[in-house]
Amino acid sequence: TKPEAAKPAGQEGTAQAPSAPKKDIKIAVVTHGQASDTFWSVVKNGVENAAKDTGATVTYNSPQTFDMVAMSRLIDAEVAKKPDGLVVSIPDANALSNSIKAAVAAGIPVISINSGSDVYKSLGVLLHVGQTEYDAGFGGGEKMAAAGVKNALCVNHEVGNASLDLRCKGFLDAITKAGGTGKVLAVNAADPTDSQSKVTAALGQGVDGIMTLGPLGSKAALAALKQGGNVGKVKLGTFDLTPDVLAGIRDGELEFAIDQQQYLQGYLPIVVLAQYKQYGVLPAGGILPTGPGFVTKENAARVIELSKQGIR
Amino acid sequence: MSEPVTEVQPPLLEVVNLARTFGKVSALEDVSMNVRAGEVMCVLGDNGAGKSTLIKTLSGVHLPERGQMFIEGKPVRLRSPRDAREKGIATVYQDLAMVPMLSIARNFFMGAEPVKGIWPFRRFDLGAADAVVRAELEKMGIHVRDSSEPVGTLSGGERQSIAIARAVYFGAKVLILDEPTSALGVKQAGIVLRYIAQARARGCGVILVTHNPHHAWLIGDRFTILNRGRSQGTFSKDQITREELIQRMAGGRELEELTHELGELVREDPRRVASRE
Amino acid sequence: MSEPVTEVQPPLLEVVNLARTFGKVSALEDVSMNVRAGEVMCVLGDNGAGKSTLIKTLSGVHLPERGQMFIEGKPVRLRSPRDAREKGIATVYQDLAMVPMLSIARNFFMGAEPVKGIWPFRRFDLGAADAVVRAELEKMGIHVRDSSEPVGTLSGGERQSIAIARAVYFGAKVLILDEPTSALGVKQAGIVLRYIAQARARGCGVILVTHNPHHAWLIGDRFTILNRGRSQGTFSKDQITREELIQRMAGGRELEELTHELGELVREDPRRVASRE
Amino acid sequence: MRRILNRPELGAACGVVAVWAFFALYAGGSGFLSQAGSATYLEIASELGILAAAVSLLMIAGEFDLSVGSMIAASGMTISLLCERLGWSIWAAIAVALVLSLGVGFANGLVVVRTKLPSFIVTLGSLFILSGSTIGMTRLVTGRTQVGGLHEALHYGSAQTLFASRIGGFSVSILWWVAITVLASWVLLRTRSGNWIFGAGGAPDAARNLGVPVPKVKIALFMTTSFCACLIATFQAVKFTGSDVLRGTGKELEAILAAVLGGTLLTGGHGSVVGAAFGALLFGMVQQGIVFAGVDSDWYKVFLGAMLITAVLVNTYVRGRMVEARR
Amino acid sequence: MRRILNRPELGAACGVVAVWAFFALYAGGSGFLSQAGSATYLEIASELGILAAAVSLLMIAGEFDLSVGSMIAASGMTISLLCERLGWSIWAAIAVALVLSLGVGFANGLVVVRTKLPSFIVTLGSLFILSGSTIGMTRLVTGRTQVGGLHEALHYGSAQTLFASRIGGFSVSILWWVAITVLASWVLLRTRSGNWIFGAGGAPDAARNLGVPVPKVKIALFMTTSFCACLIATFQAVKFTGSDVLRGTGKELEAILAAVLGGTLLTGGHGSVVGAAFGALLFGMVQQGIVFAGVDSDWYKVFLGAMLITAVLVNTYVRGRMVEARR
Ligand SMILES: Nc1ncnc2c1ncn2[C@@H]1O[C@H](COP(=O)(O)OP(=O)(O)OP(=O)(O)O)[C@@H](O)[C@H]1O
Ligand SMILES: Nc1ncnc2c1ncn2[C@@H]1O[C@H](COP(=O)(O)OP(=O)(O)OP(=O)(O)O)[C@@H](O)[C@H]1O
Ligand SMILES: [Mg+2]
Ligand SMILES: [Mg+2]
Repeated sequence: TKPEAAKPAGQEGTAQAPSAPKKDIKIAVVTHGQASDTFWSVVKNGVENAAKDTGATVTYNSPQTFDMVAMSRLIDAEVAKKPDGLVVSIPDANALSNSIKAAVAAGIPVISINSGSDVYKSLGVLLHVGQTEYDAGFGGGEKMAAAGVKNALCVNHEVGNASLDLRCKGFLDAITKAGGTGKVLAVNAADPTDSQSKVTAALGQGVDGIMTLGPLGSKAALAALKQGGNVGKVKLGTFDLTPDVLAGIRDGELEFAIDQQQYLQGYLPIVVLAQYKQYGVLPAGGILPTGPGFVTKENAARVIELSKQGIR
Repeated sequence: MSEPVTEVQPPLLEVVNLARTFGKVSALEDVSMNVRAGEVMCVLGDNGAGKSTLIKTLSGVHLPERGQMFIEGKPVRLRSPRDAREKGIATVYQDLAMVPMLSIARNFFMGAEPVKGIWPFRRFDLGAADAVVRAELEKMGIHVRDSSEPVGTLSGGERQSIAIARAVYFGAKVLILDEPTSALGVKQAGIVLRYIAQARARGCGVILVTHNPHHAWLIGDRFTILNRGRSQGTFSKDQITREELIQRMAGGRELEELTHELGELVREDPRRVASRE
Repeated sequence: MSEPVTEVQPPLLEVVNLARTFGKVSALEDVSMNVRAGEVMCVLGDNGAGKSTLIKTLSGVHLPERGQMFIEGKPVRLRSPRDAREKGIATVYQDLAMVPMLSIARNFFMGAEPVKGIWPFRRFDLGAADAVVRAELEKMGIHVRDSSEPVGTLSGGERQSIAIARAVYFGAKVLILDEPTSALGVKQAGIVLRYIAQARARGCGVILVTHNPHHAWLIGDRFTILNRGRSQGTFSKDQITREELIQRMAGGRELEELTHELGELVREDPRRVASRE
Repeated sequence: MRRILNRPELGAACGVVAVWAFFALYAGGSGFLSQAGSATYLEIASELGILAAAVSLLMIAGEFDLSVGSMIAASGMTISLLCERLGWSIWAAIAVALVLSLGVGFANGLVVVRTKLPSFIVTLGSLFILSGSTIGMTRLVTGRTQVGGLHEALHYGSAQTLFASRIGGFSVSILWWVAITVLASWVLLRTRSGNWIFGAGGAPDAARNLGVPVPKVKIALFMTTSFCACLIATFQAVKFTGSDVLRGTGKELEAILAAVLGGTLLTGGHGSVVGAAFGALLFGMVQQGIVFAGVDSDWYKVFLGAMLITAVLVNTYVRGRMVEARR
Repeated sequence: MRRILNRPELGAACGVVAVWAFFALYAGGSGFLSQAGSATYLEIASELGILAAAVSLLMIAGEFDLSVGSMIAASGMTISLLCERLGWSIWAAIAVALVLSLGVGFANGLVVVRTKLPSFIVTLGSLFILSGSTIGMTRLVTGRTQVGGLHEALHYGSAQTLFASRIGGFSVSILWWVAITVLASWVLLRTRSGNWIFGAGGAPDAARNLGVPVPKVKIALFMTTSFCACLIATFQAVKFTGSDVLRGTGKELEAILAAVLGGTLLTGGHGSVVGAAFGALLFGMVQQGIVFAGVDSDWYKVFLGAMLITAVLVNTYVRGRMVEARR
C-alpha cells in the first residue's frame, strides 16, 4: 500500500538499499509503544519500509500496556531467537538493562531509539536514534510561552506512562521558566467524549494554552474549543501528526504540532543494522537526533500528504 | 407379577423400555408405564429409585438414552420442556422450578405469560396475572399478602403450593406431580388431593409420585413400583390391598421389624421414664 | 388451654415470648416453648405458620427481635449458628443447608471437619470422614456409590438422609429437625423415627417439626401448635387424643368436609367410571 | 409508596443526589452547576448509559460481554473506513456497521450457549480478536491507526443532526439515552421477554424446565449489547469526524460498573435498567466533578475510587434504611 | 484413575499440551523449544501463576479482587522508595510492603464482609485509590514515575539470591510458583480451611448455618491475594532494580483469566489451584509463543484471542469426553 514516493527525503543519505541481499538478515524491534498508538504506528511504518528496502526480515513487538516487565520479556524472547540485530527503546533503563546487556553479551548489535539517549552508552548500545521526550516537550513549552501563554494545560491521556509524563514535564518546565503556570489534566485516551468534557471543564479555570500529547487528545481538545467558541483565543499545540491535525494547523485552529520525525526512528536503525550485518560498516556512534521539528501554518500543507501515508 | 390390562383406546401417555444413566449410575433401566385419560397413576419407590428421573424424562428435561414414548398412541420425541408443555404435559418438579429472586406472580406464569396489546406494544398482563395468582392460591388455602414478594422468602409449603397451583392451572392433558404434598400441612395436602381428583374427573391423566402410602391409596387407581431404576410391575387398585402396597413401598419385612422396635423404644426405655419423673 | 407442667429441673432449652418479623410479616409473635432432656417436642402447624422461623431462631440463624432464651436455665444469646453448634444444638434445616457442588463427605463434615496431624501439618482427615459417612448412611439404608460424588446429583430423599445423619452424628444436647421425613420413603422415614427415639433414649432433647400426624403421634411426647406466628398452646400426650391432634393440625372441621368431598369425587364421578369402561 | 421504596434503583438515585450535592458545594463556583458544566457530565453519562442499559439486561440474564469496548472501536473504524476509503454514504456505512455488530453479538451468544463456556472467557476472546483485527485491518489499509475526515462523507449533515447535534447546549445523545432506557426498562418489566430475562439469569434450569427458551433469550441479549456498542461508536465517529483503533477500550468494565452501581447483581437474576442509568449518571458526575473541583491529576484516581465507594455505601445505606422503614 | 479423569484441571492440562505442540511445530525453529525460550514463558507463567493461585482460592470462595494489579505497583513502589529515598535495607522495605499489603487485603475483606457490597465494586474502588495514591505519592516525593537504583540498596545481594537469581538459566520464581501452588492446593483440598473455602463460595448461607466462619475465611483470602501481589512486586522490583507506577496494570484480569482457564467458576464454589497453574502456563505460553512465531504485532491480539478460545474449547472437549468415558 506504500507508493514509491513514500521513501523518505534522504536526510541521512547513507542508507542505500542494496540491489540484492547477500545474507538472510533478521532484525528484531522491541519498543514500549503499541502499533495501535499513533506515534508508534509511524515508527512501525518506518521499520516496515526499511525492511522492504533492505530485504531484511524484521519483527516488531511491544507490550500491550506501558509495562517494562513485559517489555523486558519480549526482549528476552527476541534474544532467544538469535537475531542479527536488535532495536529497542529504553524508557526505563533500570528495568530493561538486564535484558539489553544480555543481548549485547550474546553478541547481538543493539541500537536504541526514541528514549534512552542518556544511558545507551553504558548498556553497550551502539547508536541512539531520536531525542528525548523531555526535550521535545520543552521545545513545545518554549513555543507556547513565546505565543504569550501564561496559564497552560497539558492534556495527558495516560498518566503514569513515563514518556508521556516526560513530555508534560518538559512542557510545563518551559512554561514555568518563562514565568507562567500550568498543570496536567488526565483524560481517557479511549473515549473522546470524556476527553472533550474534561477539557471543557478545565477551560473554565482561565486556561489560555493547551498542549495535548497526541492526536487522541488534540481532536477532543479542538472539539472542546470549538464548542465553547474558544478557537484562536486559547492556543492549542500537540504532539504527533495526523491529517486532521495538519488540516487544523493549516486552517489556523491549532498553533503548531511537534514532530519527532519518528518515521526515521524506525527506518534508520534497520538500515544501519542491515549494512552492519552485510558489510560490517557502522556510523562512528553517538546520537542521531531526529527532531524536534515543528509543523506550523507555514509548512502544514506540505506535510499533509505524507501524513496520510503514515510517514509523518 | 402384573396382569396386562386390556385397553380400548391408546393411553394418553406411554413409555416403553425407557433407560437413562448418569455417569456410572443407571437411574432407569427398561422402565415401561402408561397413564390413561381419567386415571391417577402412582409411581412409588424408595429414595433414589429413579422416580424423579422418570418424571423428568416424561417432561422433556432429560432425553432418554433408549426407549420410546407415545402420546395418544403416536410416537413422539420431546426435545425440551417447552415442547412437552406445548404437547399438553404440565409438571410439578420435586425441586419446584422456581426463580427465588422473582415475585410469585412472575414465577407462576414463567414461560407462559399472559399478554395483552398488539405486537409492538404487546406486554405482560401483570394485572391479570396477579388476579389469577391470588385466586388460585386462595383456593389452596394460602393467603399471599403481596404477590410481588419474591418467592425466596416464602415458606417451603407455600412454595410447593404455588408450584402445584401453577401446574393445575396450566394442566391440559397430562398432569405430573413429583412428591407434591411432601412439605404441605394436613389441610393443604387434602386440598391437593382434591385437585388431583378434580383433574381426573375432567379426564386428565395424572402421574403422581409420593412417599405417603395413605395418600397413594386414597387417590391412586394404578401403582407402578420402581426399585433401583427397574420397574417391579404395575398393579391396579383391585389387584393389591392397602397393606400389601405399604409393605411393597417399605421393602417388606423390614418395616414390621422397625415398627416393633420403635414401639419397644418408646415404651420401655428406662431413662426416659425416669426423666418424666 | 394447656395446664402447666411441673418441673424438677430446668428444661434443656427454653424460649420465652420470642418475636420476629420480616418486613411487614410477623412470622413469630410471643412464642414460648421448651424442651426437656429425654423428650420429643413436636412443633406443628399450617404452612407459613412460622415453624421454620422458630427453628432458625433456636439455631442462631435468625436473631430474635424480642424474647429470651435459656439453656439449662441460664440465659443465653446465640450470635451465630456456630455458636449454637458449640452450645450443643444440632439442626436439620428444611432447606437442608448443603453445598450442591461439594462431595457428600465434605458436606457431611462442613464446619466440623475431623483433623489429624499437628499444627502446621494439621489436615482434614478425608479417610476418616469417608468411613464415617459411609457407615452413617448405610445405617439409614442409603447406599452411596461414591462419597466423593457432588451432593447436587443426589435424589431429594438421599440429600435429606445425609442432613439427618449429619445432625444425629453431631447432635449433643438438643437435636432440631425441620420436616426431616418429608422427602423420605416409608422405610427411610421409619429409620429416622427410630433415630429420634434413640436420641431421646440417650437423654437428648429433640424438637421435631412435621406435617405428618401419624409420625407426630408415634414419636412425640408434647406438642406445640403454631398458627400464623402465635402459639396455640402446648399439650402433652395424655392431654390430647390422636384424633384431636389431627383435627388441630388440619384446622378442625374443614378436614372432615374435605375427606367427605374427596370420597364423593372418587366414587361418584361418572366420566371416570366410563373411562374405566 | 412501598413499591417505590422497594425498587433496586432507589439507592443509586440517592447516590446521585449525594454526589451532586457534594460537588455543588465544593465545585459549584467553578462551573459544575452551570448549564455548560451539566451538559458535559450528562453527555458522558448518556453514552455510558446507553451501553449500561444493554449490559444490565445481559447481566440480569446471567452473562457478561467483555467485547463491547472493542466493538466500539471496530464499528467506528468500519464506518470511517467505508466512508473515507470507498466514498460510501455515511448511512450505508452505519448500516453495514450495525449489521456487522449484530453478527458479532450473535456469534458471541451462539458460542456461549452452545459450548456452555463462561461468557467471561468467550467474550474476552472476542475482545482480543475484534480489537486485534481492527488494528490489523486499519493499518493494512491505511498504514495508520486513526482515520478522520468523516465530515466530508456523503450525507454527513443528516447523520450529524441525528447523532451529534446539540439542543440548547445539551448533546442529542441524552435524548437517545432516555429513550433507550425507557424502552429497555419497559421490555424488562412489562413484557414476556422481560420475564424470561429474569428467569434465564435467576434460575436457568428452572426457567428451562418451565419452557423458557433460555438460549434464544441470551443470544438476543448479546446482539442487543453489540448493537448498543455500535450505536455509541456511531455517536463518537460522527461527533469527532473519525475513528481511532483504541476507542472504547475499557468501556466494558465501565458499563458493568454502572450496572452494578445501579443494583444489578453480578450473578444475574436481579437488577434494573433505570438503576443502570443512575449508575452511569453517578459515574459521569464523579468523573467530571473531580475535574471541576480542580483535583490534581496525579491524585485523580484516588478521588474517583473514594467517591465510588462512598456512592455505593450511600446506596447500600439507603436500601438498608428502606427495609427498616417497611417494617 | 477415575479420580484423575474427574479433576477440573485436566482440561487445562490438555490445553497446555495442545498449545505447546502447536508452537513447537510452528515456532520450534526460532527458539521456542530452546532452553532460553522455555525460560521466558516459564518466568511469565510463574509470576502470573503465583497470583492466580491466590486469586483462584478467592474466586472459589465467591469473591473477586480487582485491586491486585495496582497492589503490585503500590508494593513495588513502597520498596523502591524506602530503599532509594530513606536508604533502608531492602529486607526492611520488603517487610513494610508486605505488612501494608496485608493491611489493604484486610481492609478490602472487611468492607466486603461488613457492607455485603459486591467485591467487584469494592476492589474496583481500591484499585483506583491504590493506583492513584501510588502515582500521587511517587510524584510528590520524586517528581517522576519511575524509581530505580535498587541494586544499591543495603542487603540487595541476599534479596537477589532469593527473588531474582537464575538456576540453570531458569528464574528462581518458578520454584516459588511450584511451592505456592502445592501449598495452596494442599490447603484447599486437604485442610479444614479448604473445606470452608468451598462452602463459603458454593452456598454461603448453608455454610454459615453449619457454623463455617464465612467472613473470616473471606478476609483471610483477600489478605492472601494481596500478599501474593506484594510477592510479585518484590520479584519484579528486585529483578528490575526499581519500580514503575504502572507496573502490574491489568494483572488482575490476567489472573482471573488464568483461574477460569483452569476450571474455576466465576460464580464461586468450584475450582482448582493446580488448574490455575496450568491456566497461567497456558497464558504465558501463548503470549511468548506468538512472539517466537513472529506474528506481526498488528495481528497479535487476534492470535491471542483465537488461541485462547481454542485452548478453552480443547479444555471443554476433553472434560466432555472424560464424562463420556466414565459412563
Ligand atoms: N443429574 C444427575 N447426575 C448424576 N446422578 C443423578 C442425577 N440425577 C439423578 N441422579 C442419580 O440417579 C438416582 C435416581 O435419582 P432420582 O432423583 O430419580 O430418585 P428418586 O426416586 O426421585 O428419589 P427420591 O424419592 O429421594 O426423590 C439417584 O441415585 C441419583 O443420585
Ligand atoms: N427471609 C424472609 N423474608 C421475608 N419473609 C419471610 C422470610 N422467611 C420467612 N418469611 C415468611 O414468614 C412466614 C413463616 O415462614 P416459615 O418458613 O417459618 O413457615 P413454616 O411454618 O416453616 O411453613 P412450612 O410448613 O410451609 O415450611 C412465611 O409467611 C414466610 O413468607
Ligand atoms: Mg425424587
Ligand atoms: Mg418450614
